[in-house]
Amino acid sequence: MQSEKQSNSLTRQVIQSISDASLVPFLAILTAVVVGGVIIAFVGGDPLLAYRGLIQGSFGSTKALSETAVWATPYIFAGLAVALAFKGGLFNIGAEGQLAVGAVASSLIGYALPEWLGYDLPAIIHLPLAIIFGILMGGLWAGIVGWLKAYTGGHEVINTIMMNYIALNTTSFLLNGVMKDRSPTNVIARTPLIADSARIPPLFEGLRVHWGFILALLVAFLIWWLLNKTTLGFQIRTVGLNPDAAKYAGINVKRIIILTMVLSGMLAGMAGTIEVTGLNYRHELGFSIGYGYDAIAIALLGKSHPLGVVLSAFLFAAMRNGATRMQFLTQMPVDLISMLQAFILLFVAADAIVRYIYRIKSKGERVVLTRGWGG
Amino acid sequence: MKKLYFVMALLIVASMILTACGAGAPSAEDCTKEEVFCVGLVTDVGKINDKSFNQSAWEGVQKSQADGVADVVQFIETADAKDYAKNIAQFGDAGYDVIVTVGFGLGEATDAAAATYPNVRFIGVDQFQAETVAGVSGLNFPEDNAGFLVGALAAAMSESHKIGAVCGTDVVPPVWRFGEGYKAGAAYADGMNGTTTEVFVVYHSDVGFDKTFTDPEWGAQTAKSMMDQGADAIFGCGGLTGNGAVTAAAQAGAYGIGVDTDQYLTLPEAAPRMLSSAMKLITPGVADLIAATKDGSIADGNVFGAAGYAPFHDLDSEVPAEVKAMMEEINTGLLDGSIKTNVPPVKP
Amino acid sequence: MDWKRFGFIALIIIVLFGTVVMIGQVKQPPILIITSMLATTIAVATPLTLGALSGVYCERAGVVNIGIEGMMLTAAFFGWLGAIYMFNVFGRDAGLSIALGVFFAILSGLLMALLHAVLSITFKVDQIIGGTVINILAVGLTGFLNRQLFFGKGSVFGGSVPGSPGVLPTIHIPLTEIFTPICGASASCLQNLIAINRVFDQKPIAISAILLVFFSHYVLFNTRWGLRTRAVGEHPKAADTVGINVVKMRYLNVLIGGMFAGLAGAYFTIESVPSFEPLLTNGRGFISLAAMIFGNWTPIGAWAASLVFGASQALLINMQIFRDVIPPQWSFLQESYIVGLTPYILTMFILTGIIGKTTPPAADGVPYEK
Amino acid sequence: MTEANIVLEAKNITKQFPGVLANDRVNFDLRKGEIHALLGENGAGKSTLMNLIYGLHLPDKGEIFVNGKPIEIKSPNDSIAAGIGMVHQHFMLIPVFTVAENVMLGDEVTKRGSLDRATVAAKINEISKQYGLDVDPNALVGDLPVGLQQRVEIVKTLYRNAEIVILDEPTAVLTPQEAEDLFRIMHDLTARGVSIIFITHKLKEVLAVADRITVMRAGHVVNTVPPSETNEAQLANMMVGRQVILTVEKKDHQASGDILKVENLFVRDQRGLETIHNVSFTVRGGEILGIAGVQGNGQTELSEAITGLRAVQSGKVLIDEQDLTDKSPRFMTAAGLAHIPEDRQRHGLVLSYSVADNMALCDYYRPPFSNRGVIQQKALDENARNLISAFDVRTPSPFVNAGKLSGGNQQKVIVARELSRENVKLVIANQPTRGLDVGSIEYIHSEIIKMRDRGVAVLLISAELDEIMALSDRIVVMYRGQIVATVETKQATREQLGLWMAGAHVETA
Repeated sequence: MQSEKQSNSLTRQVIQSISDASLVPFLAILTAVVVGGVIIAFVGGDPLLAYRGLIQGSFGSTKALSETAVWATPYIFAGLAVALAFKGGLFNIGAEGQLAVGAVASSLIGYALPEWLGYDLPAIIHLPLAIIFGILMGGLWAGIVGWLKAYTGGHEVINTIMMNYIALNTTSFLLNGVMKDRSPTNVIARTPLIADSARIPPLFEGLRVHWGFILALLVAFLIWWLLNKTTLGFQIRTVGLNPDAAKYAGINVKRIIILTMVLSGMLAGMAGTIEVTGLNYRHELGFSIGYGYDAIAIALLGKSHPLGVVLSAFLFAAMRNGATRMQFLTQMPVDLISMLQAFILLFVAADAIVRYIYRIKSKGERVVLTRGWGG
Repeated sequence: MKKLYFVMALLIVASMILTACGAGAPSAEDCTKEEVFCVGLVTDVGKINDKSFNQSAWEGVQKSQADGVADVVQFIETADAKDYAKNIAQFGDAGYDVIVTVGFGLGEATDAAAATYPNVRFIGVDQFQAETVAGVSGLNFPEDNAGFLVGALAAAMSESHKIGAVCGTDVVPPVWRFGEGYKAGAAYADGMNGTTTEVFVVYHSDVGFDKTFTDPEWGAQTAKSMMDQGADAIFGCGGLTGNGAVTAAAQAGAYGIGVDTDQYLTLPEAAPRMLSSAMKLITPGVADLIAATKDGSIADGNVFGAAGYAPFHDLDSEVPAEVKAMMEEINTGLLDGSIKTNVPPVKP
Repeated sequence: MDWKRFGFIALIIIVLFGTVVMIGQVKQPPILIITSMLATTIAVATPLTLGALSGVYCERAGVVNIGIEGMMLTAAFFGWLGAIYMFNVFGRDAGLSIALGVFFAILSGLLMALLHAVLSITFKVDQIIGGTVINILAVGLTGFLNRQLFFGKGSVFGGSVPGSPGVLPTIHIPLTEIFTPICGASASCLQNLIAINRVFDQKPIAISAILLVFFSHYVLFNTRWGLRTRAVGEHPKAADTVGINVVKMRYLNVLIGGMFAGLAGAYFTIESVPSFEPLLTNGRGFISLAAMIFGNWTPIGAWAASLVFGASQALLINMQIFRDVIPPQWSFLQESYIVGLTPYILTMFILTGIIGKTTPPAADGVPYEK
Repeated sequence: MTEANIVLEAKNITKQFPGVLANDRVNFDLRKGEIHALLGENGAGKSTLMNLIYGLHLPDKGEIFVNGKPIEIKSPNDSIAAGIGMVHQHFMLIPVFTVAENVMLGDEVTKRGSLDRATVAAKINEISKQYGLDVDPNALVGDLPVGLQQRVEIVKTLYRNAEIVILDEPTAVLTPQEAEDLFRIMHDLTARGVSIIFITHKLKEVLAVADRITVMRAGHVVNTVPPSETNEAQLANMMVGRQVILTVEKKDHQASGDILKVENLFVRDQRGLETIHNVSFTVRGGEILGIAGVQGNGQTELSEAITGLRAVQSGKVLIDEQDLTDKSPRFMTAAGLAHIPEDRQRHGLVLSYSVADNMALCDYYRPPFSNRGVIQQKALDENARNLISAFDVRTPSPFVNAGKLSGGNQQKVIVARELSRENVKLVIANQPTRGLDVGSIEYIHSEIIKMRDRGVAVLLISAELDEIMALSDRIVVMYRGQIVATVETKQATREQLGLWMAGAHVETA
């Protein structure tokens, strides 16, 4: 009798916590949409028309869906990068820079390698090489920050921000200098087009969505598996939740911090690489501005869970992609999307606000995502 | 956790259903009709009110509407380079007659769209056409001439014989042509007047591409730094960064020289000390090309717009007659080709 | 005082100045270069100093603030907007409009800080995430309003940006006038005097930033307010047990921090250049944060660090001015992308703790739970 | 018993925390000039009651009277104004502030807006002379030893003119002699009319100093008695609610060869200060070596250095003649070390992991828990079920987060994980029973003795002298990072150990 009652209340607790986890992000989105609508109306726009444009533009046709997937591809990678770091107790604000250096590296391999070798490579070698170099470069960029964190205690938030600036300056330097497309018609900072053998083919003829999208979904699954089913994932999560206990348990905390940062940077580098090899076929300066910051919002909205990241990456992609149609219909500026995203993030981060508005009781414990400068 | 994803998936599905139910765009005028002349504009990554080329081009489109040429005008701001094609397609699919794309960055997307929409006239601002593409007219300007003119003016007017230019990144050829033209113009004036003028030209190349044109604070500091070292005329070339420099110069009592349009009109805070502007007449250029499209006289390939210098406005009385005469002489010389700036189109 | 740290800072500034003097002396007398660089350094350091002070107040009270960037951006926008509305819509005279602009900037910084306080103190949201929310929100909000209010349908200004009432005036300190007699007839002496005077002729926000540094340092380490602020940042429970209202102290300090960030925002659009551009703060809020850490969470230290960043900016500008006289062996100084890395690499170097360990307040970033 | 004498009275105090009824209709009174001891197990509700009186929490029900008048205490400000001061178990001092700054915080003296440190220092000197407290107002608190920090806390209450002083477990961090000194100070205070509430769980101290004793258990007051009418056994019975065996039963030990050998060890703490100087000792198989000493004399650093959590400056750590100096914790575990860490929530557990995950925290990478880098969930669960029943861990299921368990059961999770490992040769138990209820303490003590009887070497570190004396076969005493004495337990006396703990140097007995 007693135990039955106990197990009953336990089931109820589990159900409560599950519905809690899903309800809050959902209501956060809903609230943000309503707040956004009020703002549109306030500045004299038509919120319904604006939202209809947003939805049409993102899901209204095969082409629109394809474009949403195109947008979602780098978002999934970058979102996973931030989420993985969160799991390891690290706040990677540097996806922006890691993405840029990843794109530089893979574009360099993409256009210059056949030149250096003097002959064309088959796609089966060239494309993986281009991707791998991009990933490695992103990993290296983040690994520096991880190393500084592990061995000097330099906080990763400041260091990743600084590394963003260094990455943007360095890519500017390269794209204006040695890597600039020297063809006489080109006037801007971009590399030459990468060779055909370094390009990811499109999924369907006539649409821009490419196999990189499928790869993104696979990698998301892989990250989930890594985090939850492997000893490495166990180590990363343990270091993230309690580094002291991790050290006690015999985990090499410094190594895991560096490794987590490297993996995170590799995912971010992948986001840059995939844009070069799958979509733009070159690196053009400034193509990825803001992806790193969107990735933070995506990771938070997805509660750092890989599947959550995929879904929230889709949501953000749809919003960015649908913005064109929304603009066309209502002349609402694109900044509206940034504002909507900020509100979503606000309500997700401060779930207490959402709980208060909708009178939802909280029973879950607080999850610590980051620690102060000292940690 | 499953429920979370279920709910989010539901949200996406629900939005798709909503789309299916939603009707098409409720447009007052239907651009697909033959008799309705529609003009759409796609900006480069940036804002329509950037006080620079996006805005000037849009004003050209608006002018064509005011002139009764265009019936419907509309713009889309590009937020990300990968949306170029999609943004152009919005207008293409809606049956617009003219699509203006602003900036070199849209060049490839414009050429590609011209093939997809053969009935649409594309006007590419600052898009030099190396090869003629059917349906695309590239609108270009000799920025070096404009820079040359104001360079000569600044050198002639400077009392300290030190003049400066604060520019966006030299990676963008029009900016570089402005800056180098400025130097060449000053040297030309020195030759005429027997003076030696020191020219400081600073490009804002130390930051990312996204910030080089939008950093007025840096522009102001750089201008101040030049004035601290004696410069008494500052040419601001390069979007908002340059605007900051010109404003700072005007506030310190030095001569300010604007860029692109007659900035006496767009930078009221610098107007009292605005000596002139190196003009690149995008607005009339765009409006003219739209009108030419309507009457069928437009051709594919490159079209060159006008460049010149703006009136002296408030400072008219300060400019000596011989300087005014010199300016007219140089302007004529540049137009008839007897004076050459010797600035190559792209930074070597 | 942390002499090692200040010595290092002084050394960097001397190296930066020395480089420019060495290269530029063929074109300009050193005194002119130094005074010009000093003026640039102080001006560039102004928003950084104020931003760093904002961080010092928040973090000394135990609230991490990476939202300085967003607070500055918001304040820059609303300060400018307020001045323009006062000037053009309500027809106030320019002086009053500018003054009210400063007021609106500080107010909007305060409101953003209030949001941060509500999130991080009341709702105990992770403080770094709270700051990120502020930063993203500020970009969206200012971008949207800037576009919509001036270019949207029904804008009172009908599509064009109206004239602003101008900027705060320079306060002239009459050193030249006072010391002219000493120079006598020497023209070069007078010229130097004018050059030196230019360093001291600063605008109100730049001057108040320096005054506020010393004021804040005094307040933080010598007054009741400061003692209590530091107490809630070091050990909030201990402060609670002696009857100090931890939540109130944290709120007030975050709000003060917001006002400082607001003043920093006002610098951009009301003191320096009277126009607003999207993203105009360009990451200076993050540099402020670095300056705060660089200065080990003290106002004077943060100021000194801001001066380093100012000096490296002055170096950059001057390297371009003297571009054609840079000797070939120093040619890398022409590459502004590379020279531009100086402040970022310096920051990362400082964070390694080689130059004295930086120690944040013990409870920085930790929400207080009774 | 006249009413007028009563300075503080709490009536019908009830306080509910989520899941716990911490105080249930508690009545308590304090007379002027008396020392009233409040006795109870960990979690009995003593600290809660005091926090309510001090205003750190608000009671759900009940009233508090000071000098016969009902007062409402909403924050420490109210209690301070009513003349109540409290010395918390975990000191409420800010290490980077000076003594003067700490003392004046919240009640600052200012001169023209500026802190008047001189006046405060003078007042502190005056107080410290009056009560023989001897603290330097200009010292940084972080540099002071624990005993002096406690005096700073007392000065803090006196600076605020407290008439009622609450001392929460004040002797936990003191040597017996320092405790005697504290009792003297307490009597000095009562002689001047100050009334003291003395919270403790140590029976001997209560009988020695209290004028009255109130015993609490599970949120209730069991009884209030004068010390003359009771004894240790009766008090223990009241605290726990059943007969308690006050001594630990154990057989004579059969020591074998040396298992752990520590030779000339030097260790630094995180601030770079040398906290362990030249420490050498051995632990034999089948023996419990107790390390006695006041908290903060290097015990933490010593256990961390041996277990591989902290770098060794110089010296050697050997297990079974194998040099394991500066090996990683993983290596040590593999070599046969079981470590029950000092702070179970910080080091021993990941609170948001399940009990099952925590039970494999150190062995997750080994078969059967892992197969080529992939976690085997089934093996994890099975292991957890076995250990839960073997070590009597009270948990609804293996999948519950460790953070949801009580302190005693959390500690049992650690003990189960560590002691169940097959290759254990050496157990290092640092403060294994701190903060636990008597039932859990008894259980953990018996598990430690079981290990000893199996021939395992046990190094026990505890600040509780009683625990050391009850369990150890041999005792070494640490003082300021050095071993000042080694003694067979049978030949040790409390007094002598106390002297050593206070630094009295003797040759190894």
